[in-house]
Amino acid sequence: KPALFEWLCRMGDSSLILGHRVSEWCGHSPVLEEDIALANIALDLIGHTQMWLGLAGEVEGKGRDADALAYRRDAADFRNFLLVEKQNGDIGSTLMRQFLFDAWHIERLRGLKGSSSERVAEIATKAFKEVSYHVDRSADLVIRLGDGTDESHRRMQKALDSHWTYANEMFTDDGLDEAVAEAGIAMRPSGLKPAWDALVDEVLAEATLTRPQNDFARRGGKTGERHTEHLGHILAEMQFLQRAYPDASW
Amino acid sequence: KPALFEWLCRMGDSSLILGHRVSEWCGHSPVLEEDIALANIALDLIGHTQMWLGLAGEVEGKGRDADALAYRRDAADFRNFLLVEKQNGDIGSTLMRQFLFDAWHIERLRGLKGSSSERVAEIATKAFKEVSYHVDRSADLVIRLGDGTDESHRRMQKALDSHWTYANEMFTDDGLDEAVAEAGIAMRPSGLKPAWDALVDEVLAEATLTRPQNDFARRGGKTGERHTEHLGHILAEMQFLQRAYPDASW
Amino acid sequence: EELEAAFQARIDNNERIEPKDWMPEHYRKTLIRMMGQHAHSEIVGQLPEGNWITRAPTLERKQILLAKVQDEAGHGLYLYSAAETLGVTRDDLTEQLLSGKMKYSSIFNYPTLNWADIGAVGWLVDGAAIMNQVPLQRTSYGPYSRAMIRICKEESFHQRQGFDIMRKMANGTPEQREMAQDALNRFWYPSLMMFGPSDKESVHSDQSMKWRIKINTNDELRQKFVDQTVPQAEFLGLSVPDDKLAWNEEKGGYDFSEPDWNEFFQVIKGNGPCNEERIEARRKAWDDGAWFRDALTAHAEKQAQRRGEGVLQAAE
Amino acid sequence: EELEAAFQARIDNNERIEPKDWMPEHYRKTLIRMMGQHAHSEIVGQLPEGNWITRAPTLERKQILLAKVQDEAGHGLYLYSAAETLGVTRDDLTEQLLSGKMKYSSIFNYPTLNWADIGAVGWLVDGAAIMNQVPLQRTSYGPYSRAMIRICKEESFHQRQGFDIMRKMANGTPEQREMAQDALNRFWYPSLMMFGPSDKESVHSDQSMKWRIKINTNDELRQKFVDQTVPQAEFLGLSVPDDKLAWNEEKGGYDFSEPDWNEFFQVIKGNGPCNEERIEARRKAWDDGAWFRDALTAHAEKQAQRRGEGVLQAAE
Repeated sequence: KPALFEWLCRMGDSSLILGHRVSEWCGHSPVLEEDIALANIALDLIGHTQMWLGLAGEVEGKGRDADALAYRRDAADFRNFLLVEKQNGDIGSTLMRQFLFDAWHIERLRGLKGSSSERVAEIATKAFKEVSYHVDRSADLVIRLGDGTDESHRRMQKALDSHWTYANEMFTDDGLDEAVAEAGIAMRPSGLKPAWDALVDEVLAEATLTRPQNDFARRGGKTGERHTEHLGHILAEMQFLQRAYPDASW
Repeated sequence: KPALFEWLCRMGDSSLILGHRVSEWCGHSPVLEEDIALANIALDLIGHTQMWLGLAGEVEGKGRDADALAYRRDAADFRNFLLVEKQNGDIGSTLMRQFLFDAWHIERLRGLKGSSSERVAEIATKAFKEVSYHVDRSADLVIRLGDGTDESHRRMQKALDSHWTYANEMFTDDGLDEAVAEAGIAMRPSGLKPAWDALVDEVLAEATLTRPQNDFARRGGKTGERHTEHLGHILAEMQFLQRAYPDASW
Repeated sequence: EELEAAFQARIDNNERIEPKDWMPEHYRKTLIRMMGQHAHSEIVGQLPEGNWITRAPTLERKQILLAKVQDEAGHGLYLYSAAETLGVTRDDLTEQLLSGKMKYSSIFNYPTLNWADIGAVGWLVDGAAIMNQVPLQRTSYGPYSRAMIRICKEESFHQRQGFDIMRKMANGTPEQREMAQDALNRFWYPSLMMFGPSDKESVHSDQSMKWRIKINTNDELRQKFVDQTVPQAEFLGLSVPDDKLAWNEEKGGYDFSEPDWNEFFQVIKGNGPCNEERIEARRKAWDDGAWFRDALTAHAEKQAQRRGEGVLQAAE
Repeated sequence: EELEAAFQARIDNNERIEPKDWMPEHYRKTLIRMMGQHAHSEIVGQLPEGNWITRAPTLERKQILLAKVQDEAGHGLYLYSAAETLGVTRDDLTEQLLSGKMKYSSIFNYPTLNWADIGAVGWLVDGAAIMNQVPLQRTSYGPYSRAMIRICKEESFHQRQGFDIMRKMANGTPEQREMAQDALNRFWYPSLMMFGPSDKESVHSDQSMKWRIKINTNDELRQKFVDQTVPQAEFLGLSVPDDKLAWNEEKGGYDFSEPDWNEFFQVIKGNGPCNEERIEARRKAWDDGAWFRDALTAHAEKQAQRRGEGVLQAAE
């Protein structure tokens, strides 16, 4: 069923690309504890990718496994949110992006635990525990950095403003979401908004940060219609070995 | 003849990788005049690459053309100097790298104009004019930036110190150089040193910069035995399309 | 009043206005805005194409693209120089770009996502630019007119190169063909937007046309562009992403759908796909380059002083 | 004098020295140097492997590598904590790393250039590290000994993973096989260097062995490593890049060529292939992260103050 295939790619691709971005920090973060935590989050996200894309490959039934989907598609076939392609920026920008995504991710997975698809529910249940930890952690750091020094406050507000219209893409509905919702597989993205708003508002308030008023949603990531220029560069790096040595196994 | 093939790759690969690095500046340099000049230098270097690697492919006689050599070899088969792989750093670092390379390049080409290989002499003659302009320009900028402000002096000295042991690789001789020298194709690299020293000393003196005393030469680029970690990243980007779409023509 | 009448008479008489000539302040300001925006567009326009230089698929394509981006920087230089004849400096104009006071063509807020985009930028974006610029060769302000003459020559060369990439892609492997179609899909409407909103809504048009710093209406040029481009798309075997596209025998041109002007105004407002990246890239180039520019100035001053001392010594 | 004799007696009696125990100043200093260098090595050691995380060839390999690099950061944390029991702070040690006052294992100044290098680092570098570290589980300083016990467990896991990559590469396509051989060629001698110069030339050895913060001599360990590794290379079908390598029945071990100690000293001096990049990367992480660390401190202070005010208000 192609709608489900594509929907699973949306889940898997966002995990994959965010995992890639987060992994760029390895060995470069401001404190050892962050090196450890960021590597751990990247590890979890790549784990989720394997499950989502693995299932996508099965659903598609053309013999592509998770690796084939991750390493042999070009940018136009990716279905991740634009938010996760954004460059890391400073660690504050990375953590703000993480929080906005985690707050969506936890709600998304919470709903999927009751999916009509057993397989989807199973994956969601496994991922939920890890993502609970992700969101606790990123929320905590957003609060501490927002309500830290003037400098950190300024950086976090700037990151929030910069990510905001990207985050809005996570709540856009389209025909594919409609089809998947009608099949009882997953809630419409717009339905995740109230819980997300509540958590985000609470955290931003404690972080002394101002929620941006811009409701404009950047689009084109989850539909694949218009990614950012970053995705191609990410894939060139990520896929090099599989592209250069198509006959090898690793 | 394999020695000549590899020697031609040394010439072509250094041009290719330096051209790549310089082209990264397009649209990002400090003044419009630099955008223009850097694009122009990159353009020249890619032109030289076509000639050197084109001849290398002919000499090899296995049907590989310049594009096949540029786009379908992995890092270990590249024969460029380590110097040209170095990251751009600030514009001062880029210009210092350019000057140290240009000062070698012009002497190299001057000698090659009298090569026993007509084809080599022909390429050298064509490239010589362009490189004369490159070295005039980079020498002039090294002087102006070295003898500019305290800040620019500091940056240029730092760049010089950082590039120095890399530059020394350009004058290391090995068996391959020996073979090519004996065939009258090209002078031994060590033979280029006196003229390089003279020019570099003159320019550094006018730039009020101090020549580093470190005679240590980093090795492994022109032999391919040990490149830097940068080369793999350069190639992942550069070769993406040819790797991802091996059957396409462009 | 009298001066203005004489000025208008010169323009109506097809004379060129030169820097030293008297001109109305509003004419001068309007020209600075136009030429500045045009120059900025050339500069920012380096970025979407520059994005593919390091990934160009052959050495020859890399050379062509480098040469093109170099030309664009060159056009920026002509245009800033022409604008400087009106009493602004290039640095002023740059500051205004970076602060958001001056705009650049919103087309450059769209990303280049596959190699065919480099073809589409040449074919459609340069095509639309030429359509806008050809009449400006006859614009009333001399320096601007002369800059446009040089620029148009190079642009039409770029357009041919872009079309050549598209042809190669459209006749290539299935994947290449898909990229070509995808590029056309994404660049079609943004290219139509390059002519600006419909004349009914365009603010500056009337006076500018009187002064001959604008020659044709936006709608005229857009129609002309569509009429020229549709047969080229057909030649490539690509479909223009417009269900309503149809030849209208009566008007002797195509009927076509308007672009989404809401999107256009969002892009202008800053919500385009790449606004933030583009300005950030230019700001970074400018800020990171401050020490470089300062050093060149300092060196020039030292040199001037040394020459001065030399002259003094010689005189002693 | 007396204290020192008692201290030595405890060591000779195989007792563990604990942080609160009396110890000679030189013992303390030597341990700080050793543990600090060891911790720094774990931290800097993230970089050559981190270089391939974004390019790992499958999702599973990417996970394994991420987990490994995460473990290394964890080892760094254990070791800094253990060193802190001797009265230095982690920040002090970091400053000494960045200023060049303290070193890290020079093996990490070698680049990772193909995917097999990730295998070779696990197989050879972790292999050599384990060889060095296993005896240190019995070292006289308690916190160090306990840290080593935890670390050794994980390291041997890493070594198996590295060997698994090598096996896959050595049994793969001709290109993969070439990469595997190339990796072995480049990492063989640097791995031998990891045991330090020959005992005749090693500065700190005697006293350290007496204090049991060094258990075996460099040459012993190097021999053991060669004897263990050569059969593994044979199993992989790869050739150790040493013409002189030969089984010596008499000594019951291999004869082998010494590494180029001149290269070793150049690397220590800063002329290794990646010294500058490694320290730059760590310095950048440290400097760019200053605002982050400051913010966390500031927030903690605010929180403490708020708690204090809360207590006060509750008391009123």
